[in-house]
Amino acid sequence: MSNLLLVIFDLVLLAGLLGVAWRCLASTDLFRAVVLFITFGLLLALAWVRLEAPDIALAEAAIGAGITGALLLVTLERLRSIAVERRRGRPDQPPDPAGADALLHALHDPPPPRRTFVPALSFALVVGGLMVTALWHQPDAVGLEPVVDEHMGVSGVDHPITAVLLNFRAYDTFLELAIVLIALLGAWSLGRYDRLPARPAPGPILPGTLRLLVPVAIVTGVYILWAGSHAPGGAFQAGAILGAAGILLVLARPRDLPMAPSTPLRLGLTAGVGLFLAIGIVGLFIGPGLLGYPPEWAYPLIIVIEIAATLSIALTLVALFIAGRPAGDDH
Amino acid sequence: MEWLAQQLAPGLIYPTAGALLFALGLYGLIRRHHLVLRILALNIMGSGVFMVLLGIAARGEGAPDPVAQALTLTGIVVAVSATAFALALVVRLARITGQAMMLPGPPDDEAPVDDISREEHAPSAEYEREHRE
Amino acid sequence: MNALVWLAIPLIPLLLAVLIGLRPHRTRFNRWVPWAALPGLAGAAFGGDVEPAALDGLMLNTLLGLDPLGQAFLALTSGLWLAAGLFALSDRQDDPLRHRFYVFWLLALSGNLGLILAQDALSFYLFFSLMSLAAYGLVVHSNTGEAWRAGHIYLILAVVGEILLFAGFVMAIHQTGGDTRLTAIAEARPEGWGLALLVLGFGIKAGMLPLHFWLPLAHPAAPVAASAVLSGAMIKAGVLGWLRVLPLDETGHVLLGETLVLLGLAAAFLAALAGVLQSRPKTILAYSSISQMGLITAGVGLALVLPDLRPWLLMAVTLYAVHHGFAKGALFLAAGMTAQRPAGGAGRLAFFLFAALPALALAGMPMTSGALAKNTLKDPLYGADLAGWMAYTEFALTLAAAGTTLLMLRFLWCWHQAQQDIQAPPRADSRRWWAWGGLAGMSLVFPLLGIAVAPPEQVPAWVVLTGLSLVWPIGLGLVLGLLAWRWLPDRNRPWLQEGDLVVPLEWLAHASQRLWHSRPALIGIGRHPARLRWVRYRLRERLELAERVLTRWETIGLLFAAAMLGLYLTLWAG
Amino acid sequence: MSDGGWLLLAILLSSLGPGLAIFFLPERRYGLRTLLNLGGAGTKLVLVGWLLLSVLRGDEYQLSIPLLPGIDFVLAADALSLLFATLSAVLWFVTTVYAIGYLEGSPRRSRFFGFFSLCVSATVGIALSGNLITLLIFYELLTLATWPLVVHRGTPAALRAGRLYLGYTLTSGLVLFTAIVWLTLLAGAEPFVPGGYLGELATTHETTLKVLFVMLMIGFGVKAALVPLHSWLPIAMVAPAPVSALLHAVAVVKAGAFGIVRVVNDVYGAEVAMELGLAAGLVVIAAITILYGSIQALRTDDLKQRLAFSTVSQVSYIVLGVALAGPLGVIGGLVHLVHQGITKITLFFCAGNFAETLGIHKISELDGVGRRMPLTMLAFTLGALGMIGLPPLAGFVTKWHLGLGALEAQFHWVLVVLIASSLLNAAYFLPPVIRGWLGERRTPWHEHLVEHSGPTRFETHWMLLVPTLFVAALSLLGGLLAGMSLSPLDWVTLIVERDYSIPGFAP
Amino acid sequence: MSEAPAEMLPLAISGLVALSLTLAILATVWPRQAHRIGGYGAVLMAAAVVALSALFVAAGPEPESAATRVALGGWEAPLGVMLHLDGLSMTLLVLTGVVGLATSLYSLGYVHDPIERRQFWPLWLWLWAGLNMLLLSGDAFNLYISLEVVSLSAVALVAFTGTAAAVSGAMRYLLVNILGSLSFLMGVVLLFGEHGVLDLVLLEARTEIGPTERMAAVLMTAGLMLKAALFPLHVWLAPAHGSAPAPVSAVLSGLVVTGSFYLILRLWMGPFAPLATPAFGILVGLLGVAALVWGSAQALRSGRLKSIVAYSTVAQFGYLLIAFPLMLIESEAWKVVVFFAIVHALAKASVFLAAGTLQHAAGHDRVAEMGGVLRARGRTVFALGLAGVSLMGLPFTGGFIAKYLLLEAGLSTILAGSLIGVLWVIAIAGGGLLAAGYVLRMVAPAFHRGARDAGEAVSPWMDWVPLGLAVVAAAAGFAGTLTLHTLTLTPGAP
Repeated sequence: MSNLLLVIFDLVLLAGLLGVAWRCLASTDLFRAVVLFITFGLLLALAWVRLEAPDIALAEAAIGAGITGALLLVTLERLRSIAVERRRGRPDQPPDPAGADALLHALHDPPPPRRTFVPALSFALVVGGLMVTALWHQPDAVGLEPVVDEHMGVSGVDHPITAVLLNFRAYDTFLELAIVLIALLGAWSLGRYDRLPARPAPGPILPGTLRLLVPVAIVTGVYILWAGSHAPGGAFQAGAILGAAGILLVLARPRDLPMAPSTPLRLGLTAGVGLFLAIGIVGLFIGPGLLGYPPEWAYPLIIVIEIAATLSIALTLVALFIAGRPAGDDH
Repeated sequence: MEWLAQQLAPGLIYPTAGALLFALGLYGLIRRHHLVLRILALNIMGSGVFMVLLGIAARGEGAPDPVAQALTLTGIVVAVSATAFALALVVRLARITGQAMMLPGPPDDEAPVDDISREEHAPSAEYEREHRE
Repeated sequence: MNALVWLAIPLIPLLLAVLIGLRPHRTRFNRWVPWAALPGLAGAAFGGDVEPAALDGLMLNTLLGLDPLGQAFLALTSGLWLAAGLFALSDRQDDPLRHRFYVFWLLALSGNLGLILAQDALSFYLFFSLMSLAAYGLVVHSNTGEAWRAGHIYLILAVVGEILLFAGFVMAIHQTGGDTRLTAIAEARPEGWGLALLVLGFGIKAGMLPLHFWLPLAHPAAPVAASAVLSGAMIKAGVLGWLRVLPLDETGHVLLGETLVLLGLAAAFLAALAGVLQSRPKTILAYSSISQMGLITAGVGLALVLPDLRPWLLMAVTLYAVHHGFAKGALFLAAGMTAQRPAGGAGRLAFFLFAALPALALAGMPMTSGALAKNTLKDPLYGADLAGWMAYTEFALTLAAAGTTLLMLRFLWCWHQAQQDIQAPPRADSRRWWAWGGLAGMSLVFPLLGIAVAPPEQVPAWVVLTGLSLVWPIGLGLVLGLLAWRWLPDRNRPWLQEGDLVVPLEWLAHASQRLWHSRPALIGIGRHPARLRWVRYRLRERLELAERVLTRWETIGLLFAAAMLGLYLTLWAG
Repeated sequence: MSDGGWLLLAILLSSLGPGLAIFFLPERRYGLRTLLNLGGAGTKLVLVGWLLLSVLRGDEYQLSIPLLPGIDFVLAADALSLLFATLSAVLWFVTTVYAIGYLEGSPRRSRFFGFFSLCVSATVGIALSGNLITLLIFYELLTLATWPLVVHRGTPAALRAGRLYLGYTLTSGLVLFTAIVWLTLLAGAEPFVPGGYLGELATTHETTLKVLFVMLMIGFGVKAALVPLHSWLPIAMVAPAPVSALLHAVAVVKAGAFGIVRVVNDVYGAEVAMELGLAAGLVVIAAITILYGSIQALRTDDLKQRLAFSTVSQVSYIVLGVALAGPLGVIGGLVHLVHQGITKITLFFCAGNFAETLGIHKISELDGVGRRMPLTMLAFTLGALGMIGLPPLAGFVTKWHLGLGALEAQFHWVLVVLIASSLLNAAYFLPPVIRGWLGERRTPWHEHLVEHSGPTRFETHWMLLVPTLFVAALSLLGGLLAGMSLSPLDWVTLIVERDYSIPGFAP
Repeated sequence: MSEAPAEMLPLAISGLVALSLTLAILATVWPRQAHRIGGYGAVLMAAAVVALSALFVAAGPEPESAATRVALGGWEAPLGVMLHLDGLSMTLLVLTGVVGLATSLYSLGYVHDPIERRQFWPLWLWLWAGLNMLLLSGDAFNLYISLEVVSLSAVALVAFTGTAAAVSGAMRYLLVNILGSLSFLMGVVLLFGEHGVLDLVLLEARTEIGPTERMAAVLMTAGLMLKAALFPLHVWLAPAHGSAPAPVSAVLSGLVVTGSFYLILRLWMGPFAPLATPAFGILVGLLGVAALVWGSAQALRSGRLKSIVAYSTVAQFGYLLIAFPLMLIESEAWKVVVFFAIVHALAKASVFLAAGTLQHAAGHDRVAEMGGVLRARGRTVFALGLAGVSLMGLPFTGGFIAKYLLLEAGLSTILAGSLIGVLWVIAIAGGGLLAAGYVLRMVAPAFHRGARDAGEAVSPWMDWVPLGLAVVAAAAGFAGTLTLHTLTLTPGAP
């Protein structure tokens, strides 16, 4: 019986997911699309819980819905300020042709032309259909779970996902950290940071919540980092939470960001990747291989790497939110 | 009913929904013009792929496959970094061309080509002044 | 050593030509020009006993040497070139381009001497073409419109002749299996196309009937000394070629013989008729050369038809050639001497005598070289049994003498007319007189010399320098001359254009050229640059548009999906 | 690097080395550039001479570098390759002297001489190549090296000519490339063997070999200027005189002819070519080209155009000779390879002299040139008479052997073609000679050379005159001393004797 | 001694990966010294690659002894990530080493502004590290991650100049890359769903013909075709490469696009080998011919030097597509395709670098107005010409040998009886002609008559590196046997 209830819950959840996604993509107003996308993220977290993947649900909520949502909102804000700036037009230049409705144009995407509707829909459905048929023909339960259990003893941690992430497939995680770093380098190469257009509303609400939320965020972040070794959690989720706290701080003081000194900032950013590689190279010589830990030293090394990773991820996410290289970096 | 319940096991519904999400994302990607919407479509396609992966992980009775879940976590982080970089690029494009739309057409032959190797950057102070105008 | 001797004869004039060519301003060498023929004369005199020289290195192993036949021709050629050379020296005294004349003169001389000595086909062909091309320089020397036209036609025929000769030699030597000696060619009896080409090649040079029309044009245009040599010596090269190459052995070649006899006789009569209708002295002499060469051709033809009389007839042909050479040379020089007509009686008598003597010799006056030549040619015919029309050849030969006499009368009259308008006689130029006198004298001296030098057993035939068959044609000629003189009203206008056959041919050539130029200009698919550029611009425009459509974002998306479906379909369909 | 390979490499490098060095030489280093040029040419001459003597003594020279598994880059020196190599070496030395004189004071000479040496290395490479692939490599390198020389002047006309030249040669290069790959697939990367190395293939792959032969002929035919593929040659005459002299009269055109000789003699073999009826086809094409070239030459008034068209027809003599496939015909063809080279380069040098000294480009402007420049006119006359095929000169020897070869191979109509072409040759070569000697000049000469580089001791700059006279003398001696040993004819007889292995064969 | 190199190999492979990552991280940490790290690092990296290749070739004639698989962290196949080195990846690693070294040296001269240097070098070293990892990785998901590293850094480098054309090109390139990666990932997920394994070698053992494999193959191939700009999906390449800085365009056209093609080849020789059907081969071949014609037509049309070269990449990749049907019939042909890709990468990189020098000197890269600079800069034009000759496939260059092998493969398919082979041969031969067309467009102005102005001063690196690389591209002609021998050391390949 409970199985039936679960099935109904699944169907409702998936229907809701698909509906939200469809509305999000079909909306002409960008703000509305972003809000719908954030709800889609949260529903997705629910789905991951349903699929018995709490870590992923946590990550999805923190990163998928939180960080991505924040990034999207700040981008819309920036697009609006660019449009306003252009609409005011510099005195010496002719008014921008988009002129009057520049504001509208910036955050409004007219419904697409009819002619691409039929081919796009038909192609998408056929591709989807082919994938569904492929999935339906697949045998069930063929995963690597037994292999992982077998090696858990040696991995140095109790939580299987953290073991896979930081020991068995350490190389993927390392590269993942590298990708985040590269994304930041790419964002920085585009240009100097620009003032965040949003100005904090005067009044006590924001400072008050800030004083409440930031310590709570830091405590939960550290807890999740620690719990990662034996329970759902880990570097990425902790990094995301601390990053969210950082973003809150940045939002509170948009005008004059402190002139972050370039070297310590860079060290912080590359701490995770650098340490990971250093330990990996040591593992190459005295351990079982590149990015491998000698069994007895596995646990402490993983913890050290997790801490460095959390620090780097948090800093990187905040920097990505600012999306401009600090002035200090240029001389 | 039992057969139906067995058929609608999570290991099968979620991958199917994931495939549909992938297709929906592809459709949205093809149709919509605004860059932010396209980035959203790509994210939705990504979520679709992760749903298929996690669906596969949850198949069978025992505990879900940790490797698949680890891969999904990695995928999510990669997706967010790609999205962040894409949004930064969109803002840069908007600042230069005034609109967040893709410029169709091959590099038009008359476009001014400023070659960075010739560029001598203004010292930071001047950049600041120019920026704050 | 003997190689050096044989080589020296053609090389000395060649070296002299090079010397004069390189130093045109210095006239020091001009004086040596006539004497370049002297080694040839010496060779003719003593060459009998020097055996032929084979030079392998030179030009695919050339072979130089002298046989009795060659000796006679060499004597004629060098003697005539010597005399004409002397005459030319003074004739060209004040000509600004004389060094150019001397260069061509010496080249032609070396070619002429060389081809007589050559015993193998290649060197023969070398000297033959050298002589023909150099003669062109002499023909166009006076640089008048008429000279260019004559030169043009001469060159075309000379080149055609050479190339036909080349082809003939190739086919003949192919038949001999690679042996390039002329004797080998003759022994291998060339036949079919090879033989025809050889006969034609030499025929053009010898003025054979259908291809003779370059002669009456070239002679009046060329300077006097040049036409003397051209008509006297160069034409003989054709005959020498025939004698060397044709299958003159025991079996002979009846068909070829008969055609040659027919052509010879036709040439003799028709040329005489055409000559009489002319008014310029040198043209008349040209036509008389054609008619005399016709007789020689007939002689060669008879040698082919009657193989057993071959030695005798060849002797006759050689004698006739030498006689005609000297006589015609003298007559041409006479045509050149009009300006030297002395005022006084004795001088005037000698002047007229030197002109009349060779004319009479040509006509076959007894006791002259003409008589000797004609008798030796006709004597063997009496006994020979010739079938069909050939039987009348002997009569035709004698009748030809009448034609020649008539021609000579016409020449003397026109020559006399040409002297009327010359007033004050300049001072006598000894060199020209010597040259002219020498040649004129030869027509008398030659028969005596011939008897003295000829081998004893043939002496009886020599004695007959007289005979009725010599006299009656001359009488007939005189009678006809008188009749013509009285009846025909004006004697100075030429009745027939010079170079008879050439006139229609030239008209034909010009007409075809006009036709070729006026053909509708091919609708050229030439490049219309403007249109080409416009098409390229449109293409560039359309390509850019296509690329712009392709780059639109939804196209990329659609193409991506389409590619996926295409791949799936082909994989699935298999 | 098997025995003696270093000598072959030295010959190749003797022009490649200086060439590359000259590229990087600044324009004003006149002395060094001339030294490099002449030094390179001199060493090549000496080395080729040494090779000539040792090959005469009979020892073998071979060099092979593996390019691909089973296919290697082979240089070999057999009698035929030496013939072409000697010709190239001698004429390169002469043309270098001529080019130095001709390009006195003109811009971009380093670039010119750089590519010039590259061309000659390619030509010698073609001569010395041991198998079809090496031949193809040098053949394509020749195309690349000659293009910059054709467009040296940089005028739009030169560039159009360059484009056309590349269009023709590259397309044919591709056809040739495909054919050679196909042939290597079938018969393997065999070295050249007199009498052909197809062996039993001729019986099994009848039609394929025919198709391959046609493709090979198209490939080589463009450079050998066979009729439908010849129209780049007259247009490429826009290049400076030394280029049209050495390259378009000798190196490039000969490369094509040499390729055809190699294919017919050393790949297919005469018997197989006859058997498959390919030789007959080639004879027809060669004959058509001979006549067409001569007729076209008759119609143009421009001197270099006329010489170009005459090259088109003269090269086909070589093809005709080889296609006759009899010993005499092949001798005629191969000896013409040398004679045409010498005679044609004389004519082009004279044309270059007239253009450079008096600015004469048209035949109608040639009146009375004999008096102003007697030596050059004498050389021109020797060249012209040689082309017509008059006895003392080299041209005669060729026509003589071709005639005999034609009869020997029962192609009687070929003799008619030879006659017709000789007539046409006379028709378009005699008028300029006659104008030169016998015409007289009404207006005074436009002293082009004297204007921009001062009066000259002889009739023109000595560096222009001496090579012309030297080459004219060669063409005269080539014919006059044809019987001597080590003359081109004698060497060719040696080649044919070895190829056709007819003991004691005497032409 | 023969087995010592085999032992050294795992250590050497891990060492190479570690070295490339260390360099990237060091450059990110000390941006001010980034260019020095980059310069010396490039030399170090090239030396390491050459040493590795020496070890690899010495390791043995038989493929099995040479090809090595390194378990990262000591965890064997199904669990951990395996690095896989065999003939195919070794040769491409050497190629990446050579082109990477040349581009680094060139960038020392090209990017001389202190601020830009700090941004450029870290991204470039990450890109290089990503390429090395892509070539070495033997795990499907790891391939996805490496592809992401390469794509992100490549996009950042394309957007480097900051002009409108560059940023919009980079945007389009980023979207294309993400779409391609997601499609690739979906394929990997499907395969994981079917077989539960991620390692390529294990996958190859398990795959059989079924809907999943077919859909996975389609998804992965389409994704990689998008990244490798193969014909219908090529449109992003010209704007991106045309407006990127010269060293970046050289690497993109040379290595990144070739890397994606390497992946397609690896998949279709490994896991998806049984799936290939003749119809599939013919479709891909036709796409190749269309690429050849379309790319060449666009190259002949476009007016800017860099976009000509970019379109020439699209055209030359047509050859690689044509090689697919050849591989189906003539199984040996895969070595020919790889050799062609190597030679093309060398030549294309050299042409782009030369184009960069000319653009720097002239201030613009409109071909019509570059006559003066082309005439003045003989050395660079010679490099452009020499590399162009290699693109055309004319002698004394690698291109010639590559075209020889391609033609040989094409002709042997005809001999084996496939009639469509004639179309492939004509396309291969004709391609050279079209290449001649657009190379001539670039080189011909140098021979026009007219003034010569050398334009801006150019650093010695920018003057000599293109020529050096062009000479290496030409010398590849003589390295034919060595390369093919190394390629044969690929176990499992026909």
